Amino acid sequence: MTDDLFSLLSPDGVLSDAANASVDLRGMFSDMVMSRRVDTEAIALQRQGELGLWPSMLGQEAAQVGAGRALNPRDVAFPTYREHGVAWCRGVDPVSLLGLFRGTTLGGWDPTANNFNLYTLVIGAQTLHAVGYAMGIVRDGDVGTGDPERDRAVLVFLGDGALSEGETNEAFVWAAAQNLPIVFFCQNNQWAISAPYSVQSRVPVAQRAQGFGFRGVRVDGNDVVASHAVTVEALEQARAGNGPTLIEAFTYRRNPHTTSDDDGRYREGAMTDDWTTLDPIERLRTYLTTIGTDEDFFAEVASQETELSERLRAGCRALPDPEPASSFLHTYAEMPADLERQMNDHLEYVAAGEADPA
Amino acid sequence: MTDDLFSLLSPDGVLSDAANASVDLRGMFSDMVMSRRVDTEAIALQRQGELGLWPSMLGQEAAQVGAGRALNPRDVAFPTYREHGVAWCRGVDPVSLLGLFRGTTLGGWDPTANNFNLYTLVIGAQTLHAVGYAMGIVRDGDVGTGDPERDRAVLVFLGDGALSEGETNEAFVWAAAQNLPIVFFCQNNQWAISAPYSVQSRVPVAQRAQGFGFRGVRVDGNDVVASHAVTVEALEQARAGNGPTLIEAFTYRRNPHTTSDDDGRYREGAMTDDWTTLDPIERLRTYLTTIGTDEDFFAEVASQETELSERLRAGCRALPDPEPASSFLHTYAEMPADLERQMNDHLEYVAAGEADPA
Amino acid sequence: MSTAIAHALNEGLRSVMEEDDKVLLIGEDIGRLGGVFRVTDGLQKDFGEQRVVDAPLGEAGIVGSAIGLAMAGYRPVCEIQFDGFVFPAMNQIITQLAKYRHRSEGRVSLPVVIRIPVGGGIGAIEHHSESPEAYFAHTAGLRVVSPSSAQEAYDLIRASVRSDDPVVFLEPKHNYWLKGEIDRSAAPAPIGTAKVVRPGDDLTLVTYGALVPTAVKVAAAAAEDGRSVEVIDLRSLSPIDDATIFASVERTGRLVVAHEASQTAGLGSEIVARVQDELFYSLEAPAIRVTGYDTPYPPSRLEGDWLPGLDRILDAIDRSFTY
Amino acid sequence: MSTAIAHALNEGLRSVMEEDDKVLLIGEDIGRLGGVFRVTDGLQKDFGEQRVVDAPLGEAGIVGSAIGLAMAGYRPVCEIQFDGFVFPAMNQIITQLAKYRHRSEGRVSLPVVIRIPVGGGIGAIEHHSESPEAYFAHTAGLRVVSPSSAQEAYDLIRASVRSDDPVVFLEPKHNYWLKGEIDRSAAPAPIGTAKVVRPGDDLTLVTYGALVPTAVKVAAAAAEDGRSVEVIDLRSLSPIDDATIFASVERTGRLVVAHEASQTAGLGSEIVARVQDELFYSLEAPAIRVTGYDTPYPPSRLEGDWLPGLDRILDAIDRSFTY
Ligand SMILES: Cc1ncc(C[n+]2csc(CCOP(=O)(O)OP(=O)(O)O)c2C)c(N)n1
Ligand SMILES: Cc1ncc(C[n+]2csc(CCOP(=O)(O)OP(=O)(O)O)c2C)c(N)n1
Ligand SMILES: [Mg+2]
Ligand SMILES: [Mg+2]
Repeated sequence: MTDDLFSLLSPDGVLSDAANASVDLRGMFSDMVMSRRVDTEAIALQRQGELGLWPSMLGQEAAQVGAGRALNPRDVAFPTYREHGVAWCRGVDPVSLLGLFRGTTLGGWDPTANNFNLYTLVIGAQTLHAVGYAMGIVRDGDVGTGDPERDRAVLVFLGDGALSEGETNEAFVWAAAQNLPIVFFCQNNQWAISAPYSVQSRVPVAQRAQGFGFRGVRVDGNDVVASHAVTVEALEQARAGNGPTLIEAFTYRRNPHTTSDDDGRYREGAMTDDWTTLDPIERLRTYLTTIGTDEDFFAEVASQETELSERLRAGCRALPDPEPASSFLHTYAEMPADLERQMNDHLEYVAAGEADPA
Repeated sequence: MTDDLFSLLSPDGVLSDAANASVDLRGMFSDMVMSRRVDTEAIALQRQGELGLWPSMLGQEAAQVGAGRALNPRDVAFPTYREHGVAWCRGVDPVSLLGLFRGTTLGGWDPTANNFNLYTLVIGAQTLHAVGYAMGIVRDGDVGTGDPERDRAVLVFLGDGALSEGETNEAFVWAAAQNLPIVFFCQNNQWAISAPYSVQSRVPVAQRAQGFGFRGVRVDGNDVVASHAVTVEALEQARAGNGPTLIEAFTYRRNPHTTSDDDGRYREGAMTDDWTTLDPIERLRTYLTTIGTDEDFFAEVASQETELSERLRAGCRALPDPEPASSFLHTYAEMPADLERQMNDHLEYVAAGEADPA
Repeated sequence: MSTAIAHALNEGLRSVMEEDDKVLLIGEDIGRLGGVFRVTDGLQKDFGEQRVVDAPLGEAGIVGSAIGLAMAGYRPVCEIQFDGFVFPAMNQIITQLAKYRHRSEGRVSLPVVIRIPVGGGIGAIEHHSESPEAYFAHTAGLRVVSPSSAQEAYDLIRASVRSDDPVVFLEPKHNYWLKGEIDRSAAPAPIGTAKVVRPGDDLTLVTYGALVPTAVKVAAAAAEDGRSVEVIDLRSLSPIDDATIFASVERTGRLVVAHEASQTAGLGSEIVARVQDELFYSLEAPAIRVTGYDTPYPPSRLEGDWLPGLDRILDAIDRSFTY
Repeated sequence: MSTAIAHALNEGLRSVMEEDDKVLLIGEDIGRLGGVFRVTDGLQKDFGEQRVVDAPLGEAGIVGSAIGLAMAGYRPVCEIQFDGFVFPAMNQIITQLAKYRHRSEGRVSLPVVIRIPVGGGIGAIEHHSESPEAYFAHTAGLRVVSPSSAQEAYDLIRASVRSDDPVVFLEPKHNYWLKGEIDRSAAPAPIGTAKVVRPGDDLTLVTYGALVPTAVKVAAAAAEDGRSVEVIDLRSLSPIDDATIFASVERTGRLVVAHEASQTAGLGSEIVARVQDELFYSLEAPAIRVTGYDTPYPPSRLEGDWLPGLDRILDAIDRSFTY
């Protein structure tokens, strides 16, 4: 299943001449390292009981950073729950990613501040929101104008498992029929919890697009340069009014599904080991070293990592508990009378300190 | 969109040498005529107020009879609400098709008696039932044994509009991933009520299958011989364990969506007229005449038609009203106490003759 | 000039579309056909295909894309063709639309309206006569409203489109052609309130949608027996306007609630439960529900008997007075 | 040897699979992983991939294919991974599974079980703590059951698989590891009945699922105040076993119903509505509901306060006695 993958940076760190010379490889390296650090710290915080759960992105940094860096500021991203690397590229404060998994919030950031939507936990649901947003872009007239300050597109993330949900396929129908400015970026990490991709399909993810009449592209998801290049291209097509693309970034989920998962029950360590040797960060490090990148650069990244770690640990513990009233306040734009009564009852309980269930 | 249609009987009634010589063309002709007569009578009954509604199949006789006659008795068919021609081929009493549209029943026949399931009104829902049934066939071991008395398959019908429902696409996922003995037979009659196919997709129906990794076939749906041939072939593949096929029978809904619909609001008569000249029955009549078929045959069919008409008219009026208790009796296998109380209340009302709402 | 409910909705939609070009409509067959009930008749012609969108045949897609459009600053009004076809959209409605404001801690409003023709009594086939309101009313974060007259239809659709909350808008299809005068200048009641349709002193009859005209007839019939029945049109099925109901029952001491939906876990039970709790000492009789039975909707030949109507409601009133 | 609820379910499933080779399981991650709660642990190993099917990631597909399998003579048991993920299957459940017997005039039975871990209090992320029972209870044609102990779990899952009706089987995930003795030889109670878990004379406390152990604690605490509380475990959430509830409230004159689901159009309202109608003269106080609030389920840091617990139920009991 890997023959036809588009790649630019080979597993042993050789960069193809076809790669765009102007690409910021150091920036990509730094983003991958930093987002991996977010991931590692979050796992540690979970082990320490500071988070209830964490879905690790280990091994998927290239796909995410490649895609994330392809976005223009005006483009809008719709993540699943695993796009910590994309969040990083969008400039979302990584501390705010932790609240959802700490139980202090169900969201955690302002989706309009960085054009990075909230994490969606219901598999596939966000693909339709992305479609709707793309319909909005069309209606705003911000597609195919040729004006780079104006044209926009939507980049929506999904997993290989999500390809089986009806809603995802409806998103394909709408995107294709209306030729929307949208790119579907599927990280085929080969697992949906314990289900290998063969449970979902016998043909590559990207092939799905053909059936709906739009472009499908397969890329080596552990190759940040290639992941970036195909996403740049697909987003350009989308902004230009040339319709959707489905990108399959072929990669591997090296950690269990989440910190609650026990992947020893359903897969052999050997395959995970194989993919460890295909590490996306090491690949780029090799290349950067080969071309003689200054040790100072790596040292600088390392020191930023340390700083980030500290900020995450402190930030996590400092995340404020939500106000007892908050669910009541945010259910409706204006609080209905009966709900206000319920809230007041509730606040009395909380004030009396006797609300904890047995 | 019609270039690549498989055809055997041309619009002007010429039969290709490639047609299977043993095919029962007279039987096909008769089935098409008779099922059209069911349709015509039902429309008349609706006009007379005997039916609330009728979804006409006019123009789709070849697709339906071609597919219907391809079934072995042990195969199972899952229709939409328009497969009157398939019902005919399966031997379902056409009078029983009327109850649903008369309001005397929501079903009307025993789905196990003829391996012809109940009509499904929720677009796409039956595709998953068909998938499940095919999974049952696999578990029964009745696929790929090579024993023609044993191997079975499922034939599920759907419209072009149904291609946009999530559930239909989930059915494709399951059928493909599990290589099920199922054939999806889509009558692309080019309309979903008022929506032309372009609202759903820019590429042919059959292409959808490719995206999921199984066979897609396009056939001239007004050519009964070709429709039959591709369905026979697809069912054989399915029974042999070679997995699913999506057949697109390209045809045209010549009547409004149902008797309640006013198609003058959304389409020009001209296109309907064009398709009238492509009439599937006339095509086969021309061929049968060309090869010198006895006038007696046509006379015999005509007299069966008359008989059928009478039977339908009388049968429709004789359809018994359901018992007032029936909904209560059929909600659960065993009636819960509270429902029994509700039923008794209800029956008292009905007996008192005062239940009609204002 | 008197206007039918279907036309009042059409007019109401047209007026908000004129006032706010972010309002757009999405649904199956709503464009050239004007919807199977013609509620959107002529709107695509006048506002174009970008604002009146003939959707692919997928309800999840309709509601899901409306959510995305709302995120992009639009105010989409979805049409679900019939009550029985809303269920493919349930995931988007319950897990996304209803919860997004809460999830985003109030940062994101989703002003989406979902119009659904509901209710029975029109001699239709399966899935075309159902009353799914309880599913929505049980879902916090949604507003659920239903008009009962042309005036309410005009006012409520306008108010719903303007609401920053998602609104499930249930249209009593049995009464689409019921006519009434519309005052287009009056300030509409804020969404969320019930309305006393006919005042009375002896018993409170609460209902909504297509049963409101029936309830008024019931009250007239009861008046002949010397019983003064106050009829309340809920209008807002969720949240429920307790204050109006409580004030009435406190005076009358008796309550009957009627709806077409099945009884179990329906809105009638909710209202009864609230009233008996709040007004335990005021109630002179048990609060009585007159509802559809706990069966699937029957074949149309049986619907006349299955649906709660004049006689069953009158009998419930009689029963109330036996206490 | 005492058994946890999760293991009792596993045992119960194993036993029916051994007894009837038409029983099969379908769900996400139920095979090699044994389900995220390990309820199906070891079953794929022992019964093979044809009988324990790791499903593609689509809930409509899970329920829809189960319907087809049932038509083909199988008895499929579906697993929905979490409460919040059942909604993509709603169309198949409501328009097909619940209605097929009715549609076919009793000719077709669909013996499908849909297992769903439900309820909160486990510190989970969104969609993993909900209580969707009212959606199912409002849907005629479904049976809805929920066990509260290992014995009930073992008995009910077996009875549900044997039922010729579709059963929505709600597993109280908070108590999966609650242990109890199981008698495997006793004839299980027929599906559809409630159970008096602790007898009492002064007030009837009705609940189900994860709140049953809480209710027993409540009764113990109330006993210290000299109040004798009868605890009823509904077990069958639909149909409701009125007889058991009525008999109790007729004696006690007081009723409190508790559940985690939101109040509006929840099961509590239904039970209250029934009781006040049947036992108007017996009730000495309003029937009181103690439920989740009418908001979406909150972030887990707030769930302890949001969920109805010991104190809120005790307070409701106190309130009942103020009448
Ligand atoms: C509708 C729905 N069903 C089930 C789940 C439970 N679930 C959470 S993640 C997951 C697997 C997702 O796999 P994939 O789409 O490949 O994404 P990945 O986790 O690999 O990034 C499942 C089944 C869910 N979140 N939503
Ligand atoms: C889930 C659902 N949504 C909407 C409808 C209303 N509806 C009935 S038929 C129809 C069009 C179906 O078109 P197609 O699948 O092409 O079948 P055809 O009627 O052309 O045979 C629609 C939208 C429905 N029955 N089910
Ligand atoms: Mg995956
Ligand atoms: Mg069609």
